[in-house]
Amino acid sequence: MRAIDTSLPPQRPATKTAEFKPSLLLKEDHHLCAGCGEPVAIRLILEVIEELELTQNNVCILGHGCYGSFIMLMDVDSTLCLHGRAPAVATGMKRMRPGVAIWTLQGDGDMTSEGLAEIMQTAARGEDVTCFMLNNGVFGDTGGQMTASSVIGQRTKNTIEGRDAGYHGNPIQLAEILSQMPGAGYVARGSVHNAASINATRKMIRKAFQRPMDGHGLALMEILTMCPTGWFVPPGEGAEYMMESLGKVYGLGELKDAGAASDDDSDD
Amino acid sequence: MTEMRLLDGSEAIVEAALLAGARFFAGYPMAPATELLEHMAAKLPRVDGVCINADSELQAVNMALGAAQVGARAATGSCGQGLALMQEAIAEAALNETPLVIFNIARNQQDYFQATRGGGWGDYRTVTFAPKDLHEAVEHTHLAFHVADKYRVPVIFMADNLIARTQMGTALPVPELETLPPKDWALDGTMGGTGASRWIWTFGGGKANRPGVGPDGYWRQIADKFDRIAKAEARHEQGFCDDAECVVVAFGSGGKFVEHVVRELRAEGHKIGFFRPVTLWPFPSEALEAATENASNILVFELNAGQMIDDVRLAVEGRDRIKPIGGISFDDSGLNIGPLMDARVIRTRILDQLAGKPLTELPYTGMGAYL
Amino acid sequence: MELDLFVSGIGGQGVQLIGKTIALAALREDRHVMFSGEFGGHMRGGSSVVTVVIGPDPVRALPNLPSAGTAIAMSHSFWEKVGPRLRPGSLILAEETIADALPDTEGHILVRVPALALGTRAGNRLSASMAMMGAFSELTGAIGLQSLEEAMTEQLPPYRKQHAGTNASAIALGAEHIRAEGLSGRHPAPYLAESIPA
Amino acid sequence: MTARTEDKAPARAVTRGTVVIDIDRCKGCELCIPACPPQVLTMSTEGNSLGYLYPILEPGCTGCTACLQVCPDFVFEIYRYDDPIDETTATEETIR
Repeated sequence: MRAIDTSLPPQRPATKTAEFKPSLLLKEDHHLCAGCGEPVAIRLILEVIEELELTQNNVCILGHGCYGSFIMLMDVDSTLCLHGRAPAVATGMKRMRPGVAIWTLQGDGDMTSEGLAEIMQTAARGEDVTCFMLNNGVFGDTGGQMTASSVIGQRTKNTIEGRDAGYHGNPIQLAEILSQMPGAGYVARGSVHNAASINATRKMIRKAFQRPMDGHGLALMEILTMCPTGWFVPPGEGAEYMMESLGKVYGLGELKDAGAASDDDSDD
Repeated sequence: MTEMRLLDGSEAIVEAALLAGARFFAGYPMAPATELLEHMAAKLPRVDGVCINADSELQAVNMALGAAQVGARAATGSCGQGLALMQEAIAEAALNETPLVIFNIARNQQDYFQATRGGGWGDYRTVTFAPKDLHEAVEHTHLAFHVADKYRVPVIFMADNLIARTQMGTALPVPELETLPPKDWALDGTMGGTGASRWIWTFGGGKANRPGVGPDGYWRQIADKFDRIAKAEARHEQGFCDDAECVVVAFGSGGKFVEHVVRELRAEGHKIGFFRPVTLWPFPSEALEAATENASNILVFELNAGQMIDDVRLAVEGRDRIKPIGGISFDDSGLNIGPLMDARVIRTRILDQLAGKPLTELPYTGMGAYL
Repeated sequence: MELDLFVSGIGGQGVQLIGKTIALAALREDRHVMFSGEFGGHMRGGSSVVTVVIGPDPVRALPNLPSAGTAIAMSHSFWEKVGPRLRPGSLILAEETIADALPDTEGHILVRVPALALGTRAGNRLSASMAMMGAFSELTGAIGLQSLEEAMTEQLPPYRKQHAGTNASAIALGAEHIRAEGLSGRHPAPYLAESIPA
Repeated sequence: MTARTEDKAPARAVTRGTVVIDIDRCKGCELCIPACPPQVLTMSTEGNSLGYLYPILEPGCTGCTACLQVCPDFVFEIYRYDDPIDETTATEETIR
């Protein structure tokens, strides 16, 4: 088979249809592991911000996790707050800047372990903010320990024989819980394990920004992301492993859309 | 004369905060700070501000942090126990340069260490104002927001239940303060995609196209800033110290009581003076050193087991001159200042010390003594 | 000089109301004031003590007064919290029938006021507190009757506005009682004495 | 070529697009390999400057961006040719 030289742009007449990185990313390089799903999710979020023309009208609040290093890479006004507190910080920001899209970027450890009260009560208040949870079922930043969202049987560094319901307790299905709350206007769960799912997730991210801006309350956008390092699997097997473990517990799709009736955002 | 209103300390502080431009407050009820929250809840909406009844002190302080980071004058508040829960965020505000005012309507005077030493991580300090009464509380409220913005630091305002609940006629004067530069650092959301987006982050990493100085350099800058504040912002009040053989040091309400007693004793011919740190951090060390130069007795009155006395010891030479005349003193509820905050008791204790006698023990005032 | 006043009695007698109303009335006359309630017995039936300080200049008194020179006793219950703190020669206004057994009043000026009876005459036994304030005002001149009535009205919550008339009558009856006894202005507030040339 | 590519369907007859790959930033996670609908990406047998294997493009790219979508390291840039290349008649000179 003939290998094509891909080191330089093509010589023949051609149109560039996609850049290496979204324009709101200052730099391609990052230190996240091979096969990590988080940069993919962040790419989607940044692309949607541009599509929705929120580039100069948004503030990001990052929690603590591997994704936190993206504060240096994302060309948006941003702060990195204390572990778990992002929805509280977002509340203060949104109340003082109601016209600005305020969004949090958190992991499952940040949101469901350390900061469960913050996300629940911010949803209860119906704050018009967007909260992203990058869910990989482990504390990736510290090397792969159990979080509140680790699934039963999942092997982590501190559930080495697998998470046991009787001993370690059961995972928290936060999106399902929030979807029952009147203050949460949009709740959805996407994934970045393949291109189709990525496209579906992109559409959900659009709504996750639009609904709070339209006053429908808090949007929780959970995104399943691969963490092959934290799962102790080869990078190339991360996607498959994820859908066999987390994917079986955390079903994909929209769980709630209070703004569906007023939706002029036809599938584009 | 501007018309005076009869306000308790809590309401006066809230009115002063609104006049100072505060537009955000988040709090969680805890006596004796609860009334502050109630007044904020009632009054902030009238000036297009927001008061959020947060579900925990952790959330309250982080909400205020967020509001401050987008440029609003923001505050939170509680009593000392509530502030204990807020310590992580107060340290965060110090290290990521967020101006924030934290009102502490303390249950007593046991928050001195917490305020001046802090309970959070890192090389930081918190400017702490300790007003002696309602009038000074009004002034300090303005100063707290001003100093917070001027240096981009958290500022603790530490009053107590006596100040919060005593009502006084006040015209709510607004002190004249220097004009501060606009908050061009605030995260207003407008700089995305410009290549000059803003960041607030305790690690000083900056953005990829404009790298920050990194943690080491950044935390040195922060420490330098606190050095500058220490030199510039120490405040104190003193009286009769020039020829005083005995100087009594006290803060907050205690300072007011001591001043009262010292004036009485002066009138009776005792060579006695008083010294009150108005800011607990920066502690007015140099001023105290000068004020006590000729004193053979330095008496420290504080309602705790001995906290500020450490700063007195650091400030002056000759430790054997320094003696505590305060102590732990609560009322039966455990929420309020106890019987030691009484001019007659303070007077007795000072005279006992001057006569070389041991401290007079307070009578038993255990549960039920007052009911 | 400042006027410092203790009001003491049983929770529910209007002790807090007396203190607050006198403070507000003084404020209406551009005096500087301080008012504080003593905590621990705020429920009905418990002890109730307030302190009021009025002066021509910003108040320097401490929030819990070590001593005072004036007192209003609405009851002899709980008097032990106040009596020992009065300076020699203090003025004490005592309700005639329920503060009739105050101990250790020697060395003080004791003025008995039939506040309960006057309140009843005005139309409401509960407005005894109002009658007492009227008497205090007439006896000391510390505050004017009109300011007192305005301060009383200012304080009434909407659901108690119907009591304004009765309260005003009680204030007037209290003052009238002092006049009838020939005691008007007999014990002037300290700051008034200062303004009178010696 | 790796064993994996041996099993693949033969290259498509038409190449509609191409990619630029920043191979020295690739961490070799292989997510792009199964993501590619025409299955024209395979992993190299030799490492890049960091020692990671990286994707190699064969004829038949449609310019669909799936590789770019799944790539966590932003190493792909996508082009679509104005005129598709007929691989049955393509010569070395006409390829890029």
